[in-house]
Amino acid sequence: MSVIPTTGTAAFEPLAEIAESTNDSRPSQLLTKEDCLEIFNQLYLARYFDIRLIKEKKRGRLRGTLYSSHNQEAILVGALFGLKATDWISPIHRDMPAFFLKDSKFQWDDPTRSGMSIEEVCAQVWGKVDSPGRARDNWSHIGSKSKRIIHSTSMLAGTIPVAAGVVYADRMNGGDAVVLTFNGEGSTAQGIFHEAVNFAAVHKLPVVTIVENNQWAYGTPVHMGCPTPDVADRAHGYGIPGLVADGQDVFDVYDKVMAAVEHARSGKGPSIVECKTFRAYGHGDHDDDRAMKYRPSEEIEKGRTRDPIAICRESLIERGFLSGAEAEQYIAERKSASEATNDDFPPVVVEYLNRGIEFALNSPLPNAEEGAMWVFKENA
Amino acid sequence: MSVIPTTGTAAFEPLAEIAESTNDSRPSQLLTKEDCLEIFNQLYLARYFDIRLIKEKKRGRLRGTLYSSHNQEAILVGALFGLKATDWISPIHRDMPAFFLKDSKFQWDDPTRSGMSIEEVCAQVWGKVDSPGRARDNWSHIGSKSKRIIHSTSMLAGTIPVAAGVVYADRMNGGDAVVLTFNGEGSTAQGIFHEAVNFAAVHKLPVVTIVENNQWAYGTPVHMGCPTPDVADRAHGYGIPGLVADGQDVFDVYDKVMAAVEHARSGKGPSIVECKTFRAYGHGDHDDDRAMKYRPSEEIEKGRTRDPIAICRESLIERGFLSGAEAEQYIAERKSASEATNDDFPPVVVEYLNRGIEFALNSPLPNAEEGAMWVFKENA
Amino acid sequence: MAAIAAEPTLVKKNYLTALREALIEEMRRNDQMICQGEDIGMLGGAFGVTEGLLDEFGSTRVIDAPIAEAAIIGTAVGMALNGKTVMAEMQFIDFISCGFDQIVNMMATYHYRTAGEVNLPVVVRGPAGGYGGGALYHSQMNEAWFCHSPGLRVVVPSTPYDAKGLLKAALRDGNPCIFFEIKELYRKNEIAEVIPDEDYIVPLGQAVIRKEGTDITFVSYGQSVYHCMSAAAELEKLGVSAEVIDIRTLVPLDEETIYKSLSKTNRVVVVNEAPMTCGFAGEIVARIANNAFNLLDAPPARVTRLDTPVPWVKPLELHVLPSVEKIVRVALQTAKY
Amino acid sequence: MAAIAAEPTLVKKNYLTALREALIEEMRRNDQMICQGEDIGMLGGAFGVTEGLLDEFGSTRVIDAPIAEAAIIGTAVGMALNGKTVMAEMQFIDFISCGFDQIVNMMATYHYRTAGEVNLPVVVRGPAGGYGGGALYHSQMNEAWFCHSPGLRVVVPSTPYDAKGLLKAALRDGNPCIFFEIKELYRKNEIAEVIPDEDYIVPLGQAVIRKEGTDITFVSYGQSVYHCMSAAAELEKLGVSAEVIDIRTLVPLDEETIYKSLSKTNRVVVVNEAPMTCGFAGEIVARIANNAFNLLDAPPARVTRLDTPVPWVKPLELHVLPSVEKIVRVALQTAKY
Ligand SMILES: Cc1ncc(C[n+]2csc(CCOP(=O)(O)OP(=O)(O)O)c2C)c(N)n1
Ligand SMILES: Cc1ncc(C[n+]2csc(CCOP(=O)(O)OP(=O)(O)O)c2C)c(N)n1
Ligand SMILES: [Mg+2]
Ligand SMILES: [Mg+2]
Repeated sequence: MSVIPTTGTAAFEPLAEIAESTNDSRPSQLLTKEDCLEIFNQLYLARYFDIRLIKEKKRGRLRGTLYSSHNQEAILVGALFGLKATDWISPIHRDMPAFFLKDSKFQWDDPTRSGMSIEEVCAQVWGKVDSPGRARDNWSHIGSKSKRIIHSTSMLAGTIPVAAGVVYADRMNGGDAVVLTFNGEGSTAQGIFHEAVNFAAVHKLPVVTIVENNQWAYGTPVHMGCPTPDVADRAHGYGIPGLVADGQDVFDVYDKVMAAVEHARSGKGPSIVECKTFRAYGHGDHDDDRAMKYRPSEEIEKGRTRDPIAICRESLIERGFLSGAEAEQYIAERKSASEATNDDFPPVVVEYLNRGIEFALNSPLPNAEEGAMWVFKENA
Repeated sequence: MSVIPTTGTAAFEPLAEIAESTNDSRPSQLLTKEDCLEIFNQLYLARYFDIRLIKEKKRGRLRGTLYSSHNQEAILVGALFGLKATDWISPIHRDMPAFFLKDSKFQWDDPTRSGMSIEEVCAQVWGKVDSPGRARDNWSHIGSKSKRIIHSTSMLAGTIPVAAGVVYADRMNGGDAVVLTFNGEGSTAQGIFHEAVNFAAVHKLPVVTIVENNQWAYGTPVHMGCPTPDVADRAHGYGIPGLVADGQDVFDVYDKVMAAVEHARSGKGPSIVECKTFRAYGHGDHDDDRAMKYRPSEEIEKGRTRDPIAICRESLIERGFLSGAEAEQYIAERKSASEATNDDFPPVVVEYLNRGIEFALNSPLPNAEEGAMWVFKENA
Repeated sequence: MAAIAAEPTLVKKNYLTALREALIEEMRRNDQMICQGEDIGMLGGAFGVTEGLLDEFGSTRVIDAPIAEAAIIGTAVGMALNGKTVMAEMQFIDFISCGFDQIVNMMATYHYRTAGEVNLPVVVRGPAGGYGGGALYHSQMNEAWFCHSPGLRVVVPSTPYDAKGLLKAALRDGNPCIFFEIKELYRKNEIAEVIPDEDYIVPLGQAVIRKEGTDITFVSYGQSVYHCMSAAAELEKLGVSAEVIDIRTLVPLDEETIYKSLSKTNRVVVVNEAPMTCGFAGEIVARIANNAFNLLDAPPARVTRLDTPVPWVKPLELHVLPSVEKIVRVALQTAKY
Repeated sequence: MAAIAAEPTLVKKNYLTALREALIEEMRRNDQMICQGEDIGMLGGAFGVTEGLLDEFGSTRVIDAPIAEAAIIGTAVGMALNGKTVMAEMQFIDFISCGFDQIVNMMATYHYRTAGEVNLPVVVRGPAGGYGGGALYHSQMNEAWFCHSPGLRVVVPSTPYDAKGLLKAALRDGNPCIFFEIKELYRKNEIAEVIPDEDYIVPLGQAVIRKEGTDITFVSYGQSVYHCMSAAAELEKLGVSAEVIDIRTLVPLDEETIYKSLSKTNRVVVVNEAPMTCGFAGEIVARIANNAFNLLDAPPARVTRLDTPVPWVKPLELHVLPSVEKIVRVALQTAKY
């Protein structure tokens, strides 16, 4: 595993203090076996959620576009695992599992846990009234003020200023909340990215911008949208740390994000954590066939070779947290949605999601009249 | 004089090749005596234009806000002096002299020269029909397609993408034009700055962004808008050179801008040249009294001590281009608009501007009906 | 010495002072309120509306923002999402175009998208309007863009009393609001007036009749109200009695007051400064035509800016903007129809 | 073998193909033309409108742009300022809000500001409209913002023939244009039609009558034209003869065709998908009320989206958007008035 932190242009100054931690004091090395197995299960859960949705979509049971998070699960799991319940996040289109992963640690079955329930998330995906936003906006635009998940619009990078405002307010209240805002690498070309990160840097706000660099923005490769070797280099323009994590390695993501979160929480300001990864399918499920045109299949196959579940499994074996037999029990990695079956996943994962889907299927559609409601807050 | 180039974070890589030039091969060292005296006169002209406008405004002969370029003349003169007539510029509110300085070298009196005439510029300032835009938009929003001066809107940094598009088209035609786009340091916080510089960097377009860092954006000091030590550090986010020039030293500006222009013209892409300077008065003439509130007068006095005319004079004496007697002939520096008289300026400068003003005074106002014209190009 | 009962101060206050007082009083009343904008702190704002705020409330609650309108609005949304009330100043309302997406897509829709979980008390305010020689980018009245974006309150006060009362109402309303201040009125002595010392609000959605009349109704807001008043005075001399309605808030709109007036006059001229096409004057005409057709004895007319930008030099500017003369001319046509 | 005279191909083409052909033909005809937008090159565009362009014209003229709408528009302005004709694609027209300032303040006004020295042949086009379950940010019809910004052509074709002819006309017009493509029509087989092989344009500013009628006039554009046609068919059964006008271009607007129809029917319902307040339906109603008052025997009605965003799930979406049923209902009221 690489030393913390690595960046493309290694000489950048503000990184130095974060880089102080040595290999052994890496945050991930301090995780217990229980933590590590939980992380392993969360990877399974994220993967299972995605392939299950792909299946449901193919069966025609879902509307809207599915932006698969397949192969990018380590970013979500690794980034969210160390957060406090008082922290905020702003996931976007490719981050559906983030909604139920935040604050779900060891509490999958505890209805009083602070996170968003799988039932709520599934109700949203199925477009049902029991979704937190009563299914008024689509899939990935779900969110929850009480659960501290910011609702995105479709306009890429548009949640970053909102995230900055949220923690500005929190700091004013004496809080120590950090916000993680998730974005694709392509979205960092937006003007609002600049305005918001600049604002956060001027005010030293605890905003950690996670860049999921999956090499493609729809049909446009990263170098056509970003002129620097690493997307994290954008940080240099704001004098803030720009870290690069191996987005396939959940523990490397965890380490880099925790370093950035610590930096943020201690009042040192924002940072950017680029997680290098690779988009497993087309941009959305509508793009799976066309994607072959701009992305040759060899490239896709190569991109998928480093499966985050496999890499995590190796780490756990190395650390003695998984025996040979345990390790071989469920093998979901490298299987596409059409190949994988429920048997490839731990039952707790399958059951968890089944519960969510069942709830969603039983939840009604909202009434037509709701379309005209809540344009304004009514004042009595 | 400082070595080319200096930047705040000296270690940034792409600067290296520009930094190769030694002290003696600096572009400014290759300027002839004639060139240098022209530059000296241009500084006088820019200064005279400004103080004359202040006087006219005080007398109530002008409408609109005057954003003084006093103390920032070396940036305009130094940046424009080495351009070709085929190059483009986009000046903004504080850059009025740029309009007549572009392409004016040795040709102040030649009506066939390629630049914009002083008559046209004065007609614009006085809001008369002989201005290129027939005085439909205010003072600084003048421009000319044929003279290759981009018309700004008020929306700060908004001309940078336009500038990028102009040279994209030029390159497509096989041209080698470079564009200089002028901006205050405060304006670099705008989202459009990011989108445009990013676009230019991705396409390696010959866009040189001049940042006139006069320490203040209206009533806001630079550190409240920009989180890095130098504004030029923003370049690091795009992997492009970020140079810092002494904005009070016309030859240092010339050197840095010429290095950036050469870089651009040879196909290596965009860069940012920050020129450190100091705003001599309030933000606009309406702000002269209020400015004392946020900017103590000692700070202003200190800021003004390094007058670009005086610094240029010293250089010329040093290089033997001015004898003691010549050097003492006109002393405009360190005099405010109310102190300076025509005698402080070379007669050629005074006459030149007088001609422009006389023309403007004799030019009529546009007819009221013109207000409704040219909303659309009419197609026969 | 005998105690003297406190007399209300009878000092007349201008439009700008009224706005400033509203902000100060709301900041005192609500310690969860934040003000942010370019140069609003140390400078006190380009026009001085926020003068004194930084000193009294400190730099956490009074933020001198970078020149980044989209971030100013987007961060205001985040602050409001996390419990704050935010006033976000645009140095000129023209620059709101730079933060447009955050307003219409992020802010305006937040309550709707969350089925009411989130509501955003954010007032985006700034100086607006023409007649000052401000040219294309310091003269706009672009309220129609926001009236066309569901979820936003849109307010345009024309008097000091209303300016203060409406700004307070907007800050307490709990919905995002675009608040247009008429910069030509900021320091206009003629309209200075005594305003109450006690806390008061002017509720959103209530028009006011500025002048009663029987022959024709003028409907307008902002600067145009004064043009209508002058036109009404001219018309009076010509024997035409005009009623002048100041709608004050565009969203929500008090249609009742308009229809009530129309049921008396049966003729209407709507006046505003924005370009004609898809402007709010057209919206009022359309609503009248839709909902009060049988009250009309003449075509419902409008006097607006021509469909042009606002040019710089005076003769051009006056040519494209509504004038008292134009209003009188159209009113006479309408009255004689 | 005897030579056979070339027969015109009689293959029906859909709306998307028509647009693609227009772009390819204009790119061939004008080597100074550039296309740019997100994913328009290697991918061929999110919907495939630009399929094949990169291969034929190369990456200098077909630019895969970064995700930066303001830069896409601003650089297009610069290219046009320097002699090019530019097509700038918004991946969805909803995202135009992110480049709003560059459109309304930089591009729309350039000709005006320079007293005609500069004109900008830039067509900003993108998929628009609701009824597809696209939710708030993939369903917008925000044409009114641009109709309210003087200096922009605004075009909304509803058929393959018009799509091709209007896009060509817009690219040759020399003025900046916002071109709304109806994504629900892109691949709709029912509206595919044979279009000429020869070069043709549909001039801007000419409405067309889609169906003649005598009792009531429908005025609309885009998807609403089809809703009006269906409503007209329903009404026919009920003995009401409706004329359906498709205005095709909003700016400039062909008012004559509307008034001519009205002089026959004396009743009008205007239909579009945008929010009601300050939408273009209201503008048409206002112009009719202003200019053709004496032709009206009933209130000029409008059927529009409610003043809400476009919600996601079907029952909600249909509730807020115009439907054939609503149009029939309002038409009957108007007819019976
Ligand atoms: C402002 C804006 N422009 C364009 C789009 C259309 N769009 C949706 S996703 C996408 C690609 C995003 O790429 P990236 O940021 O790398 O995220 P990824 O999908 O790869 O996770 C685009 C162009 C959008 N949603 N918002
Ligand atoms: C988009 C936008 N926001 C705000 C303004 C108002 N404004 C005009 S000049 C100015 C300060 C500019 O500061 P800087 O860029 O440093 O240039 P300087 O005036 O110091 O030369 C501001 C805020 C504007 N013109 N455009
Ligand atoms: Mg990506
Ligand atoms: Mg400055």
